[in-house]
Amino acid sequence: MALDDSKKPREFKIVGTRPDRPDGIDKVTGRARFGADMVAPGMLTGRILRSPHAHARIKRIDTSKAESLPGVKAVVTRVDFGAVPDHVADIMDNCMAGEKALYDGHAIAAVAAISPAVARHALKLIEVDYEVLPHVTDVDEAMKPGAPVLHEGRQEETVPKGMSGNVIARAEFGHGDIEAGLKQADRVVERTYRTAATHQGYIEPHACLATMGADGQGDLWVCTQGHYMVRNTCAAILGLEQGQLRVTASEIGGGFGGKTTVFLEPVALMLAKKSGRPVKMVMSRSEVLRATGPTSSTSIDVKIGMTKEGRITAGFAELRYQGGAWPGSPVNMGAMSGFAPYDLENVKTVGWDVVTNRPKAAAYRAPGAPMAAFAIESAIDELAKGFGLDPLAVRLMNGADEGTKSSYGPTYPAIGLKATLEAARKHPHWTAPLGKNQGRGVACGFWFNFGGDTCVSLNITPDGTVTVSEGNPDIGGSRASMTMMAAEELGIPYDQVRTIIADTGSLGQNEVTDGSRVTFAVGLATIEAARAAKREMCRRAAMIWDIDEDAVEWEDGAARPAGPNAGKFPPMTIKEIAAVASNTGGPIAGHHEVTAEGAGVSFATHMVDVEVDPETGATKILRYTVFQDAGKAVHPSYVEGQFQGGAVQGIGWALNEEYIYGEDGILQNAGFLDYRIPVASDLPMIDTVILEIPNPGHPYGVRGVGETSIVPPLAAIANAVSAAAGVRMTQLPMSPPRVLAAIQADG
Amino acid sequence: MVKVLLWGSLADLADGAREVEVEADTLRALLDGLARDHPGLRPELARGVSVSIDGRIYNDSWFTPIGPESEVVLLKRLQGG
Amino acid sequence: MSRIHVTTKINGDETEFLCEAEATLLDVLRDELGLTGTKEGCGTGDCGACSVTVDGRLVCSCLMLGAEAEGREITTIEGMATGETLHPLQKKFIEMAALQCGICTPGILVAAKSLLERNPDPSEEEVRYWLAGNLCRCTGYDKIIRAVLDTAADMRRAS
Amino acid sequence: MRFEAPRSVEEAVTALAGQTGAHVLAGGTDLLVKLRAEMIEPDLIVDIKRIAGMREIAAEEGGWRIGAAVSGAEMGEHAGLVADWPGVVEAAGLIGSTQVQGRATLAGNLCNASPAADSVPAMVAAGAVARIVGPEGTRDLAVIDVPKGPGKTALERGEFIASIFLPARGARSGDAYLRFIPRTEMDIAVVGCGISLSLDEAGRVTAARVALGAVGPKVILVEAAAEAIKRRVLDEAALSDLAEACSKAATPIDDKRGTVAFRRHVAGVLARRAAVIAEARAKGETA
Repeated sequence: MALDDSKKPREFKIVGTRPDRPDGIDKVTGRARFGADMVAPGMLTGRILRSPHAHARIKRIDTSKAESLPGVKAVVTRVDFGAVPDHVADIMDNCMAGEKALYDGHAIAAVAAISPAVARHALKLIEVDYEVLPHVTDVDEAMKPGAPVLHEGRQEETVPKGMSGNVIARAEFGHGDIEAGLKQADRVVERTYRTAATHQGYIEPHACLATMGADGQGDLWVCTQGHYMVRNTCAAILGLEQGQLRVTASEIGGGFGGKTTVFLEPVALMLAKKSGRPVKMVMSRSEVLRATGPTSSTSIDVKIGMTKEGRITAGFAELRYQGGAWPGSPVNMGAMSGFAPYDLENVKTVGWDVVTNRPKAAAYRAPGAPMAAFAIESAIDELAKGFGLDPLAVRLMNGADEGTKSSYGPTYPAIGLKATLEAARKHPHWTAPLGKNQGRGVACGFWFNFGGDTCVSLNITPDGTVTVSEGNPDIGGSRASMTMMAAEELGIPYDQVRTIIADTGSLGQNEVTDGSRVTFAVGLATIEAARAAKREMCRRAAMIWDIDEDAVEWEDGAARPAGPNAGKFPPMTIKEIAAVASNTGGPIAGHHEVTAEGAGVSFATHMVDVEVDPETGATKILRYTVFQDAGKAVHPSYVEGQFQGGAVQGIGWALNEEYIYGEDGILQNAGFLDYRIPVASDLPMIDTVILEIPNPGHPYGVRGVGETSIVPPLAAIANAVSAAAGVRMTQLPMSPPRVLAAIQADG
Repeated sequence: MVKVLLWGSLADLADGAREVEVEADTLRALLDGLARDHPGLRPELARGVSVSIDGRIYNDSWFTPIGPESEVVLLKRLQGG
Repeated sequence: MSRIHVTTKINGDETEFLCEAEATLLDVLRDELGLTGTKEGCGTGDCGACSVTVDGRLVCSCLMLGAEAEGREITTIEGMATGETLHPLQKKFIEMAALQCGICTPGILVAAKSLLERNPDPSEEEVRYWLAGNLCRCTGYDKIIRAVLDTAADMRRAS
Repeated sequence: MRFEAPRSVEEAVTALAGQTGAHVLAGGTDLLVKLRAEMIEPDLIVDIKRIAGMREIAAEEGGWRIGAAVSGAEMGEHAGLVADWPGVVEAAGLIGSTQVQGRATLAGNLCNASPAADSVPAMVAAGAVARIVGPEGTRDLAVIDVPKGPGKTALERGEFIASIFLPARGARSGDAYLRFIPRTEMDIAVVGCGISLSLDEAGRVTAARVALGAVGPKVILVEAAAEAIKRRVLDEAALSDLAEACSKAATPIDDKRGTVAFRRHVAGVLARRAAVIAEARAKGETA
């Protein structure tokens, strides 16, 4: 059968519409089961004892009193885990401290008991002798020679000799000659920018329910962005065979990158193993903020030269990111992405990965990119305004296009940056009048987008309806998108397909729900699985008609003779083929397993109006518009939702969110009261404009959309606030005391 | 031979060359060839890299074909949220 | 440590339970009664995921003891639909994509219903301030606010 | 831990006096947070909401007596109270979310003794009086004298606040409360300012009380600020003097919510803005 999609623009019947999501009723009625909603017979409560120190040597842990407390069924410390393979050693260390506690909130021991009250009591009976060590939480301080060093022997060969042991790695990117470029500039802006660490702020705390038998078989129910990752990591840490550990993903109450690793899970499994009982663990909000993975705080130097016409002659940035207590901050992605929207002859970035006494940074939506964009887009804005140039025109003049050699190396295929800029320039928002104390800002943003290991299994039921099994937790409506793509490909109605998230026992390896990969990669696999099923159905029809397989084609949910020469047969619908499947060779299914490559990069331009109260420094967001390339918007409502959600997380990052550490290295705002994510009354509606420049790497042209939307807001808002306040803001968050101080210092 | 563009600081580990040539027709052959011809790159290769081939980014697929005219760029391993 | 016997009405049903003195209403709903539609996002009254009504008044169930429920009437998300008929807000939230992950959705629906019972014609600003105690990290609130305003308009037309 | 829900003041007092580690539960919006954080580990919790009168707002001598368990939401729905003391009602209405409003009380906000309590500066500006019951009987104490410092009150063992009294509102009088927070909702005040004032027929201030919150260990009644505007119409000069007096009276600290300089400055800004609202209300204009 000839199924090869021709390259002609495709007309869609279902893709691009806005059907109700399949998990909608479960989620509006409270039936949907999230991480903490599961129970098991005989279940115990697990709790973790956490370090009250930012940096301390653990000299002794005495758990005997806790163990003898009635109702306590297991106590676990690092000793129980023994040695673990190298590739999970840091993860292990983060889940349960070894020789040292490396940050406030670091797990030290855990108990499982018959009730929360007994578990709480047991934690108080665990005695820990700490030798408190000097600590460091600031990235620039941590880089200084003489700063307290967290780890010995972790520095990579990329770091020049003589630097603090906290400096783990250095990497340099770019091309051209910066000094020569700067000489051509009419003006050079050189500034240092700083951003605070922020947390993904998902509303659902981490939770899991573990069972582990003496036979080496385990089951885990968990809220995660990737249950296959949880399986593989836990199996490695506990010395299990991956096939013996079945992990089921619960509904997930937000992740944004923060649920792409493990925290509780290995501990819960170990408690379950030792106690012989199911163990449920649920983090409190304070534990989430203290001891999961926020993003890096950063310190970034930028030097950009521009001609008076607006041409950028050279762009340089040196980025310092602290990634918490272990190596692996997202600095390289910041360094590679910051100048990515521009076509530059001379560009160079240097990234430094630094460790500090803070929780290990986890991914957060376009990890590393928003901070770099904040610094670079702020400097470009300052140059453009200094010359009295239109900031959109300057970006268009320097904007990357198909054929541009990107700042991180590759030459771009078809990309949508300029389309977002043109759309922004034509939008009524751009020319709307502004009032007193108001300012408008724009900024661009880029994200790579990923693919990765993906499996989809698609089954045709005897009544001719369809089930799709995929292995990626649905974090924002992806079951709807998969259902749509399967229905589109099969030519059947949306409500004839149901998509589920299968457990780790049901499919092969699936990469985590991250990197904006799911609609792209799982969508691709779903389409291919549907195509496999179509081929099989065409084959069955060919058997029934007794004609050649190649003479059958699939159209509108039915097999048909491919042309007048194939024979005259009425079409056989999917239902008719399914009804006789047992007579024609058995059940019909399609599946596809792939390492999806070819995710298309994505660009956005954001535009925001703010008003700054000159007497208090308070900023109000008045109007916000997102312009982003989606490749092809499968379910436009959920594409808009990604744009809006990313923009608002960026607003929080820009204005109020920050990890505040005291002199003692203790986190001072481990709660939603003082870790201030935006509330409904802080915001206007977030307008969206979806551009569709198809990704050649996907059959329907889909690009990931989830992450790019958080890249431009920090800079767009900083540019708007700077315009409104009349003073350039270079440090985030732009909290009222900071803005007021800047206004007053400016006189 | 395929031309491979290295990121800035990687070049220092390949005797200063920003662009190196490797005999390869697949991603696997490319990575093997780089490790063989440029021992200085081995630690970074061991930590994991992504490779852009004609503007598309690949992480793992060994047998991705590479043509003699392909644009090949070595990237720091990418990670998403 | 003797447990307290409480008689109450939950979603219209006479309900009895035993609870520890320090158990919150949220603990009781989720752990004793299996009503896990009410969520815990913070345990400190800052996120609104645990919103329920008590004698018609919107509260955070994490900020109320289970023992205080004696003789009260409590409504949770599980009491919002009638049989298979969804409340107009529930229908509209699905239709307008006013949820992404869905963890905040029960609390927001309970809170929004409470608003529309008091004020059938709220302004956008009134909706935003009424829901300020219901954190949502996915949506940026846009589609939530629109869904509430749209439902209010539908319900006014229908009445 | 035990839980009791007495039906009378006497029972409540007996229970509270007879047990160390006893805590009063009214709205519970602070108590339950502390319980969960294990900041307190009470032996007994006494829920006062089932005591007669605790959930009532009653007219008394031209003013209003507000039961200790009346929630912010109930205050906001009471037309008479809102007409007389809009500033106090708004201040109570700023405590937490709609959900918290369904439970949080004036008496609880006062007894929590947080320097940043929103309703306290408004009550102090209003000249509110707390009625305290206890083993020794009943006593009245000006609201400003209830908090002694962060987390500390003038209540003796076995005592609790049964009601708050807001005096009669005179003619041509108005009050207002404003606070500064980084977001629009859900935050603790960085600075708060309550003002109550009366005007003569010419619009000159005849009486004023100005109180600041979150700029000292407890609420500050700023006599100098009141003096600065007395006998004056609230023109630019008077408002500047008011603002300056407030900034000068503030004795804030640097912490995670704000700096000394910011709090001092904003104390003046809020005083000026609150005065304008209170003045409009005194003149019968809507604000």
